This record gives sequence, C-alpha cells and structure tokens, in this order.
Amino acid sequence: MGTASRMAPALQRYGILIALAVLCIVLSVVSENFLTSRNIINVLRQTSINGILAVGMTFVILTRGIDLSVGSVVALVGVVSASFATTSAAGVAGAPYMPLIPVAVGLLTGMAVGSVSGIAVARFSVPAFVATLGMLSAARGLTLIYAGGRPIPALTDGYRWIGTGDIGGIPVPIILFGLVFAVAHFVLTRTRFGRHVYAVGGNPHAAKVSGLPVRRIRFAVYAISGALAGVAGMILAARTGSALPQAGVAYELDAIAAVVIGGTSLAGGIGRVSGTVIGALLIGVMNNGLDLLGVESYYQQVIKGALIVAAVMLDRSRKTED
Amino acid sequence: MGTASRMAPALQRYGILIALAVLCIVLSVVSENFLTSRNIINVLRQTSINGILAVGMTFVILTRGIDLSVGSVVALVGVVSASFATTSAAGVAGAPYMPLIPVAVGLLTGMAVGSVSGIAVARFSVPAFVATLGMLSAARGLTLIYAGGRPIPALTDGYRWIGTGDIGGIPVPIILFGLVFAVAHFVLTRTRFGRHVYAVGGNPHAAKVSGLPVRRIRFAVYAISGALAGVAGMILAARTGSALPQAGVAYELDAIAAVVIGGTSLAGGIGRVSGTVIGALLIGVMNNGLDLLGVESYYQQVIKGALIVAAVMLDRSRKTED
Amino acid sequence: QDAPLKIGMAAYGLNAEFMQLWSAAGAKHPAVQSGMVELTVFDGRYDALVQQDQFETMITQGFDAIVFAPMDVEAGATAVQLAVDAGIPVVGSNARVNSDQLTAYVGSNDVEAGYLEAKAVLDKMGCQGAVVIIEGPIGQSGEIQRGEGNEQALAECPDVQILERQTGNWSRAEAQALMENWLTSHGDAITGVIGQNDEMALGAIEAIKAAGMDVSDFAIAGVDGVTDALNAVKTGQMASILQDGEAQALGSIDVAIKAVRPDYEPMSGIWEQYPDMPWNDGASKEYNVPWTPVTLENVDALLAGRQ
Amino acid sequence: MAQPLLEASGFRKSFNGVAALRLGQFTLMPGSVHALCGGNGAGKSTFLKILMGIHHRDAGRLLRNGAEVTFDNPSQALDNGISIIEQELSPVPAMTVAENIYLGREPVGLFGRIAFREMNNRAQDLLDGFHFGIRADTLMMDLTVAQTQLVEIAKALSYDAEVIIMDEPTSALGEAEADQLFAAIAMLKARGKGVIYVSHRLSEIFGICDSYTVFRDGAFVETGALADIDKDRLIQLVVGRPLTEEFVKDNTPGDDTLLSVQGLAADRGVRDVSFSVRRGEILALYGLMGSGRTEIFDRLFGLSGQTAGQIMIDGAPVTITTPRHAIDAGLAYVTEDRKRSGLVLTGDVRDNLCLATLDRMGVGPVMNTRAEGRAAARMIEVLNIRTASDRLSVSHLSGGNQQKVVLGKWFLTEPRILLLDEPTRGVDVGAKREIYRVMSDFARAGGAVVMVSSETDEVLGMADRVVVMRDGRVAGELDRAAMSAEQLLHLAV
Ligand SMILES: Nc1ncnc2c1ncn2[C@@H]1O[C@H](COP(=O)(O)OP(=O)(O)OP(=O)(O)O)[C@@H](O)[C@H]1O
Ligand SMILES: Nc1ncnc2c1ncn2[C@@H]1O[C@H](COP(=O)(O)OP(=O)(O)OP(=O)(O)O)[C@@H](O)[C@H]1O
Ligand SMILES: [Mg+2]
Ligand SMILES: [Mg+2]
Repeated sequence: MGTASRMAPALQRYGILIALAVLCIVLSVVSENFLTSRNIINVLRQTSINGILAVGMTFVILTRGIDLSVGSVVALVGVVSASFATTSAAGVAGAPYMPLIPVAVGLLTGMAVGSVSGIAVARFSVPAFVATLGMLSAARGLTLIYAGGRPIPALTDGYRWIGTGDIGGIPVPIILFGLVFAVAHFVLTRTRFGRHVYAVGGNPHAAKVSGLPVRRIRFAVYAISGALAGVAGMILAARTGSALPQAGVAYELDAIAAVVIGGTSLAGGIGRVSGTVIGALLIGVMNNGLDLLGVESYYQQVIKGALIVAAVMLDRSRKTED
Repeated sequence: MGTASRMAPALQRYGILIALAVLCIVLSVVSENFLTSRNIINVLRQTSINGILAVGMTFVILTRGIDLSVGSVVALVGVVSASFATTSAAGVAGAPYMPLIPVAVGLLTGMAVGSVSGIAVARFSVPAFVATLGMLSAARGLTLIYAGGRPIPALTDGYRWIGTGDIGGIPVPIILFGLVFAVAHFVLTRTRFGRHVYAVGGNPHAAKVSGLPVRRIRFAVYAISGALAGVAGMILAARTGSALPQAGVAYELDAIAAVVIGGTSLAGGIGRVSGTVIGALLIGVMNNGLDLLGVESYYQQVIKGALIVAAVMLDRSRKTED
Repeated sequence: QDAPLKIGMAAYGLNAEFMQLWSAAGAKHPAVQSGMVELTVFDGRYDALVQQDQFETMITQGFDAIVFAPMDVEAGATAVQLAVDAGIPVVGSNARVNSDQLTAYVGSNDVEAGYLEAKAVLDKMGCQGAVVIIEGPIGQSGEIQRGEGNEQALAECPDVQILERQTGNWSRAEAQALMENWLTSHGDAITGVIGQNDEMALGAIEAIKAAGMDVSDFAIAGVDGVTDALNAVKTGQMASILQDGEAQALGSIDVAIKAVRPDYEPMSGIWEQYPDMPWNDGASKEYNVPWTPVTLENVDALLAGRQ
Repeated sequence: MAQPLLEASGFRKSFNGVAALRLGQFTLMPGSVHALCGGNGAGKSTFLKILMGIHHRDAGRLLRNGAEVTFDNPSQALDNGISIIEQELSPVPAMTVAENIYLGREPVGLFGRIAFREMNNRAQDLLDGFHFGIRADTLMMDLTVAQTQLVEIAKALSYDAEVIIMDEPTSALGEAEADQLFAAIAMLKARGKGVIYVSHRLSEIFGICDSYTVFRDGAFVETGALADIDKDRLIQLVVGRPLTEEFVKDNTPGDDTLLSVQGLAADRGVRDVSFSVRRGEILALYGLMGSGRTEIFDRLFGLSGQTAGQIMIDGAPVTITTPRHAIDAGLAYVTEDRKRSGLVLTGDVRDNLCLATLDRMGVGPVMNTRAEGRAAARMIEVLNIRTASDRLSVSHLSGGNQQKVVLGKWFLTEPRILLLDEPTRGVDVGAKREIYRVMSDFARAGGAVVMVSSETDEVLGMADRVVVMRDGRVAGELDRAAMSAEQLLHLAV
C-alpha cells in the first residue's frame, strides 16, 4: 500500500490519459466520423454536464466525502430555475441573453441544497454517504412536488442559450465546462482554500491542530458541489428545452466514476481536477464511440463496464504493487 | 475525529436501535395495522432482500471496499438460475421443494461475478468503486443478453417456494435472511476469517506485516457479496414469479445505506452485521410505514430522506465530540 | 439499387420487455431484411438527454430518418427539432412528444388503454367496491395519459372508492411491496387493482397470493400484454390490454421510409392486420394502432407469437 | 519573580467514564525548559492536548500570563502563542514539506494565490537553520518517520510561539538530529520562551531541562528544579517504586549461527550487507538516520521485493518473499512505525495482540475466544500494558502502551529470531526495563535478537555485538568489549 499507492497521482494522470488516447485512436480508426470536428464538439458537449458535476464532486471527495445528491439537485435546480424562465413567467419578454434571475435562482438553489448536506456532514457528523443519500431522496421529492410531477416546458430563448447557444462557434456548455474546470483547477492548486481542502482530506487532525476551520471547509465543498450541480442542471434543462423532474437519475455514479477514474482517492487528500476531466472525457468518448459504431445496447453495457475497469487497470498496473 | 468516532460501534448500535424503536412506536400509534403480526411479517419479508444484500455488503465495506454491482447481480442470478427452473426446463416435473440445480447455479453465478470484481480489486488494485461500477454495467448487460431482454417466466413451484413458501408459518425469505445474518455474525465475530476481515479493513499494511493473506481476504469478501446477491436474486425472482432482467436497479444504494446507517464505517475495520440488520429494518419499516399511512409518493421521498438523516443524526449526537 | 437507407430507432430504454419487443420488431421489417434499410437501435437509457445526444450522433453520421420513442413528452421536442433542422425526418412511435415537427406519430392512445383496463376492472367489480391504482413514474406520458383514462372509467362508477394511488415505477417488485402494505392497511376492503402496466398488476397478484388471499376475489388489470400477463390472463387472474409494440415499430418504419422515398409502398403486414388504421399513402399525421384486449380466445395465439 | 507563562491547576479529563487525568497541575516560567515526566499512560499527552485545545478538560483552571483562558480549539491556542509538537506524528501526506509547515498561514499574493516560491524559500531557510537537510518541496509521504518528525519540529518552532509543547520529539530521531533540536531549545530558552518537554530518555531531561513535574496515574506528584534531584529519585517518582540498574542482561551468546545474511541488497540503497547472529545473541544494528537499517529488516521480512542476497537460518537457505514466509521461518518483526505497519487502530488490544497468531488460537476456522483472551492477558501482564481492558481500542492507549502491544503481538508468535526496530520508542523507564528483560530472556532461551537502535546507551547496554551501517553498507563490526560511544559514532559517519 503505503508508498506505492501514494505515488499514484503523477503516474496515474498519465496512465489514464494514455487509456483515453488509446481509446480515441482506436475509435478514429474504426469510425470515420469520430474525428470530425462536429463529433468532437458533440462529445465535449455531452461530457460537459457530467464533467461539471464531477468537478464539484472532486472537491467533496478530496475531503473524504461523497455527494450522492447531485443527480437530484440537477433536477431540482432545473425545475426551479426554469420556472423563472418560462415564456410566460419571463413576462417582460425575457432578455435574450443570460437570463440573470433564473440563473441566480438556480445557483442559489443548488448552493442551498448543498449547504444542507454540508451542515449535516460538517456540523452534525452525519456520514457523507448518509447525508447525501437522504438528500438524493429528499431533493427528488421536492422537485416532483415543486413541478407537480410534470416537466416545465417552453423556456425562454435567453435561458435556452445556456444549453444551445455558442460563442464563436463553441457551444456554451463547453465554455462553461472549461471555465468551471479552470477556476476549480486554480482554486485547488493555487489558493489557500484549495490547499486546505487537500489538508482536511489528507489529515483532518493535522488540519485542525494547524488551526484550519475544518468544519467550514467541509461545509463549503458541499455548497460548491451543490452550486455546480445547479449549473449542470440549468445546462441540462436548457439543452433539453424543458426542465424534467425525473432528470439526472443516477448521474452521481458517473460523476463519482469520473473522479475516481481520474485518480482521485476516495480516501481523500489525493487527486486533481485535471484527472477528473480526463475521467469524464473517457466516459463521454466511450458512450459516444459505442453509439457511433452502432454496438448493440446490451453489448454496450458489457463493453463499457469492461472498458472502465481496463482503463483503470492499465493505469494502476503502471505502479509498483503493494 | 479519531478517538471519538472509534468508540462509535457500541454507542451507535444502540443509537440506531433507539431510532428504530422510536419509529416503530410512532407508527404503531398512528396506524393500528402496523403492529399486527401480519404486517411485521410483511416488513421482514420486504426487508429480506435488502437485508441479505446488506450483510454481504458489510463484509466488503469492512475491508474498505464497496460493491456497487449487487443490484445487477440480483438480476443476473435471477435470470440464470430461473432459466434452469422454468416448468419447461425442469422437464422432469420439477421437484417440489428446494430445486437444487437452479439454486446451485445461482449461487455459483453470483460467486463467480463477485470473484471477478474481487480479482480486479485484490489482484490488480483497481479501486473497488471502479471495479464494481464496471461490473454493475457489465452484469446488467450480460443479464439482458442472456435473457434476450425478456423476463423468464413460469418458474417451477419448487423454485417459487424460495420466495413464497414458509416453514412453520415463517416465510422462507425471512428464514433465509435470519440464517444469512446468523452465519455472517458468527463468521465475523467468531472465526479467523472474520478477524482477518476486520484487520485488513483497519490497516491493510499492518495486516500484511502480520502475515495475513490480504489479497485472498479482499478477494473473498467480493465473492461472498456476490453469492449473497445471488441468494437475494433468487428470492426476488421466486417472489415476483419470473426473473426480470431489469430487476434490482439501484439496490446497491439501499444496501450500502443499511450498512452505513448501521454504524459500519466506510473507512473500514469498524462495524457489525447486527447494526446492518437494524439499518435494513429501519429502511424497511420506513417504507412500510409510509405506505400504511398512505403518504403521497412525492412527500414519501422527502420524508424518507429526512428520516434517514435524522436517525443517523440522533445516533451520532450521542457520541462525544471530535 | 440505391445505397441502403440509414434509419435509427431511438428507444427510450431497452432494459424492459416492452421496448425490447418494439425494437426487435424493427429487424423483422421486410425492408430491413431485404437490405433496403440499414437499421440501428439506440438505447436511450431512460434519460431524455441521452436520447438527445444520440440524435446528435445520428445527425453527425448522416442518418436518413429516425424513429423515435421518446422518454419525455417535452424534452423530446428539442431532439426532434435538432433532427428536423438537419433535414432528417422523425417519426414518433409508442410515446408522445409535444412537437409539431414530427412526420407522423405511430402509436396507441394511452388514454384509451387506461380507460379500457379500468373498465375491465370495474366491470368485474360490478361498479361496486374499492380500488387501488398503481401508477407509472409520475410525469411520464404513459402515467399521465393512462391515468386520464383510468379517471374516465372511474367517473362512470361513482360508487367505487379509490383507496390508494401511488407510483410503482413500472416495477413488479415495487408494486408487490406496495400492494402488500395496502393489503395490511385496508385488509379485504380492496376489491380491484388498476395497474397502469402489466408488470405492476403482476406484482399486485403476487402480493395477494403472498397474503394468502384468493386472486379470483379481486378484479385486476394491466396494460401492455407482456408475456407473463398473457399467462396470467390465461389462468384468469387478470385482464390485460395488449399494446402492439411490433405494429408501432413496423408502421413507423414504413412511414419513415416513405418520408425519404416518396414512391415507397408499405411493406409490413400491419396495414392489412389493422384495417382500422388506413395507410393513407403515408400522409396521415397520426396512426393509431388499436389496442387488443387479451381474452381467453386470443391469448394462445398471442402466446405462440412470443416464442 | 516573573509572571508564569502558563499555570494549570486541577485539570481533569475522563474518556467514557475512565479517568485519564485526575489532577493535572503545571507551572511554566519564561526562559525555562520544563520536563513533564511520567510513565506510559500517566496522562502527559492528555494534559498537553488540553493545553492546546485539542481535548476539552472536564475541570480545572488555566492561566495564561495570569489571565484565565479556555481554548476551544487549537487555533485559539495558537493565537495565544502556544504551539505543539504532538507525540503522534500527523503529516498531511500528499502535500509538500513547506505546505505542511505553513498550513493555515500560507503567504498569499494576487487573487488569493498562494506565494509558493516565497513559502518554499521561507521553509527552506527554516529547515536549513536547524541543519535538518530536508528539501522544502518534497512531499511528506516521501519522508522517513524521522524526517517527518523533524518537519513537525520545524513547524512548531516556526510559529514563534511563547510556549512550545514538545511531546516526545526525539523518540524517532537519531542522536545527531536530537542535538540539533537541543541547540534550538537552548536558543528558545535564551529568548525567554517556555518549553514543555516530554521524553522517556532521562539523559535528555537531565541534559536540557531546568525543572521537572511528575505525573503518575493521571495525577500530579511533584515539581521542582532538576538541579535538586538525581536520576534514581526521578525514576522512583515516575515508576512509583525504586528501580536500580537500567539494563537487564544475562544472556550469553552460544556458538552456532542461527541467522546469517550474505550479500543482501534491498530497494533503497542497501547494498552487499552481510552479517550473522548466533543463538543466544543480541546483535545491534547501529547507524545514523537513513543508513538503511529499516530497509534491511523489511527485506528480511519479505516486505520489499526480492533483490539480491542469501538468507540462511540454521544453516539452511530460506526464501522469504512475504511476511508469511518470514513468520513461518521463525522471524518476528517489530516495525519502527507502529501506526502505519504495527497496529490496527480500529481494533482493540486483544485483536492486535493476537493478530499474528490467529492460526494457533482456533479449532479449524473457528476462533477460540478464550485462548485469545488468555494470550492477551498474558502479554498485558508480562509487558505491564496499561489498559482498562483487553477490549479497549488500541487507539485509546498511550503511545508507550501501544508500543508494548506491538511487542506483545510478536512475542506471542514465539519466534526464534526477533527483529526489533527501535523497540523502546516512547516506552517509559519501567517498561523499558521489562522489554530489556524479555529480550534478554528470549536470547537466553536460545533465540536471536537483532535490534536497531539510535540510542547509544541502549546499544552499549544490551548488545553482544554491533554492526554499524553507513549509507546502506556495513561500515564495521564491534564486539561487546570493543564497543564505546566514540567507536560507534566514528564508524557511523
Ligand atoms: N481518547 C481516549 N479514550 C480513552 N482513553 C484514553 C484516550 N486517550 C487517552 N486515554 C487514556 O488516558 C490515559 C493517559 O494517556 P496519555 O496519552 O495522556 O498518556 P501519556 O502520559 O502521554 O503516556 P505515554 O508516555 O505512553 O505517551 C491512558 O491510560 C490512555 O489509555
Ligand atoms: N518511504 C521512503 N521514500 C523514499 N525514501 C526512503 C523511504 N524510506 C526510506 N527511504 C530512504 O532509504 C534509505 C534507507 O532508509 P531506512 O529507513 O532503511 O534507514 P534507517 O537506517 O532505518 O533510518 P531511520 O533512522 O530513518 O529509520 C534512506 O536514504 C532513506 O531516506
Ligand atoms: Mg503521550
Ligand atoms: Mg529505521
């Protein structure tokens, strides 16, 4: 265990990058459509939602936590923010770009939900798994209650721009994903808060004895994860054109998978958001590639499972054993 | 952290038992049907599948692992074993009780699937989350391929007895649950293997230095979890009357929840199956009670989420601080 | 001979039997078997966004037409719009989508099914007694529309009391637990069970058996005509309304080919099988595949078709 | 007389109803180094953790510069000019040395960006100032235990606090490094700071401290100036009864070689090491920090991959690639890092004691709990482990008692060859004597002991022969007659 597994991050990042590269090369050989700019944009756009969730999840996992509620928060924020962005609600003819009110409401909702989990974990020492599993259920229920179980359709063009617009040909979701990644990367590697996140996950006792506000940091990562789940939720609603109360089911699994495939340890304190992004891309490319090849759905599931494990195995085998 | 949370098991067991007791008392006051023997049997029967999964999960989590594949294994074992127990397959007029071949096939299938995850984790150091997430997907795919996406109907009476029969008035699933619990409890508290499981979870390196076969133990817990998922899968198929390839979706979450609510630490080395059983019962009673009271389904989800967190909070608040 | 047409079948999810039958039917279409059409099935994995992503993939690959069984009424519209914008015709099938861009919709009227199944239950109850309704996942078009049909039938029997309505998420196991709990809280007050699909009705039957009660004392119905339900109808345990997913799939492929090849004549046999649903030269906006109540008379034939 | 920096009285603390501290009392004057003495489990660490706000006291008064204070958490203590080197090392493994030192006090620049260069430079200056020879940008997880300890020392000193608490700061250090620390302490003293110093090495206490306070069984016993007390009396205060000679040694080496090692090479720079041990012999491996002693043990015990060399036991070559092989061959290994490789902290005392002998305490796969209980009870008695019961979690034991649990685990395997890596780390004088007795008895009964120690006294007192290591190679060998502190040091550097 010890030294070897601690050597992980550096090697791992490259290991999984190699897995991703191999997958891309294979796909571009077997499918002429894979390496088209249009398809690459597709993959990135499709990855953006899971990618953004996974970035938030990285913060949480770095502190030894987990956030199972992100899928439900995606749906909740979707319906809540969208309810301020329906053509009827907008009333005042909905500003064409960046509808501030719905977005602000969405971010706040996500952050609020995350904060509740954060309080349970940080203040009341409820294990993160339980706190966020409770939230998974509760937020879904709230979503259904708020939306009356029905989708919220007819969103304003301004709102839909978040999901379908582009800036200089690059779709907005991809830009948001890039932005979220860049900021998270900066925060985690360069700021005090970021380093403290690592410290709290790496050794909570040391963090406490060094005078860090351990509880506040624990709390904050859930709020961040909630807010980012909010961003993902708004992109999702804007992309699909209506906010669905049953959206985002099981998204937490893919988000956690991206984080772990990217080399972040569920034991906390070790990992990088760049790894997470590679993990998310690996999942995205796999989904896209298997669809491109027209692999039958049942076989897809088997192949996907095997590929994920193989990618990580390739990665881990590059390390010395125990 | 340290000291206080390590005191957890003892206090915790009682903490969560109190939460369960409170819930039962409240329910028996507000619903005259709750405390009938018939309903108690219902609750136990409904809990048996999750309970059996959770017992297997306890082994895995005690070694710091996790098994996300149990829901898919439930389905896979269901269809595979059931395919040997259809009235046509049985041919020889299907023995009325304990159909040995399908059960043996089911157990072996579950154990085999678990073993594959176990090898990935123990031999190739793939993080358990990734290995079993891959298996979640792959086993589901295999199930669908094996069954051709259709249910496997018309099971023999002998097979169905596993899910619907009773011995002296006690339904077979409950008896199996009790048996699984008793054996697991014995194994974990009284056998060498059980000691090994705790040691490997508590400090794998120290376990290795002390000469324990760490890999073999890690491997074994996944095989156990797979076999128990197989038992659960056969009960489910026998109970529902045909083996459905879409069965068991998301069962892993409830199983893990039962384990964690029951006081077992996801960090490994600490926990008890008796706690797990209480955790599973808490979930089962909650589901049953809310149905009995006729609470609307949206509100049920909110209440369930809140109750789980509250139960654990009650429990944790009884511990001394950090 | 032209290059084969590339048609995509976008199923909302393939893990359950009904969609499996629907998608498998596509491969049996004469145009597919003759090589005129190259068919690819996409599994939407029960996620509207995944379906939309798959539309993008089909657009990238230059598919000629898409047959679409949407996960969601509203969200599906965006996917349709994407395809139509790319010049690809989309034919709705099985489930509704709130879009006027569809070439046509080939499906069955879920309101009608909900009415028929509830009626079957109420008839058996003689318009007396009390029912429980096991609903689909709240908000899905199937749940909404079958629920509407349930209501219509129930309105005709004002004396019948609705004891409970709760979602069983199309799942047999969930419905079974639900019914077990209801049997506890209501005892033998329950005389009818309206399951919005067969799986859930079957779950209720198992719960009744487990409670040691007699299934024949209950009026139970479901929708879809899955294999287990056909068997249950045969033994008199429930009523079921067969939704002909195969016909929906075959019909939508015909319509889709027609949209690309204006001179195409339908090749599947369903137009003869259902004279109530005229081909109308592929010009109808809506093709309504009729429901077939499963009866003791037709059940053996239906079962034979499943082998 | 000057105002005391700290004045604690009537401190009480119990954990789950068991009193760890009944009467903690302590006064620290400026410009003094004050030894806090007491046996394992006397409550020293508990007391110090309360001072630091890590634990909360049940009762008692604390005056800081004459004003009553209570610290709810360590950051308040830090704000009040108190810093601590904890007994249990607590690094953040995936972060650099500099980040660990300045955790929570990182210099920041534009946009809240940490000024990494400045931080690294500062940390490097700090470390170089103490001649610790550690690069500020290495990751903590790449450091040895001793280096980790040095970083924690540097960190505690970097706060420039008025009161510095040092809970066994030298237990993992070699003598050279310890001397650096003592120089730093002298400087602190000269600057009027107060140091609370805990150590079980009496020579250190008499070397650097001015005054002493003794705790026994969680209660204050006596305080005074070290000038007024001698070693024997201090030992008596700590142990509660008079103890004479420190070392117990009545083994005599036999003639036949039990373990011999030829041309051993191991992962981290250990090359061509050969030595042998006879039956009844206690052999010491001496060397400076990082000279490769631990690495040799790891290799012997099958913990680092097979590289080169031959191991012979009783004249027959053996292949050891896993600890299981080693145990079966009759080896036992008390590792230097008890938290990482010695103890299962989630387990209780009995679990840990029986961990390496589970095979022998059952009928088939079923454990004989009574046999486990008996074995545990025996070790608790032999080693005098202070624990409320054998069902107490080892994480609740004091450091010294944890060390005894690790020893007990290996004694239970009834080995023929004992590998002991710093076996008396953190162990009090009374218990040390017990451990020496066990070692001596073990050798006398025909076993062989190989002991790594950084304490010259211990080597001189116990070893029949010493192999001195330098930079991963054998630098020389001395037998008992030729051993002296000067000789050892001469060969080691
Ligand atoms: N968290 C805890 N829970 C229960 N008991 C504890 C806890 N911490 C310490 N103790 C007990 O309190 C007593 C005092 O321990 P402490 O660590 O203060 O001793 P110490 O004087 O520092 O000993 P050492 O010299 O071995 O470090 C011991 O008997 C120990 O078992
Ligand atoms: N985990 C590690 N990572 C990197 N280098 C290490 C590690 N452990 C030991 N080393 C290096 O290996 C060499 C041998 O170390 P070893 O621990 O065997 O020495 P030692 O004589 O036991 O010293 P110590 O007194 O520190 O225990 C040293 O150069 C040391 O720095
Ligand atoms: Mg101590
Ligand atoms: Mg060493």
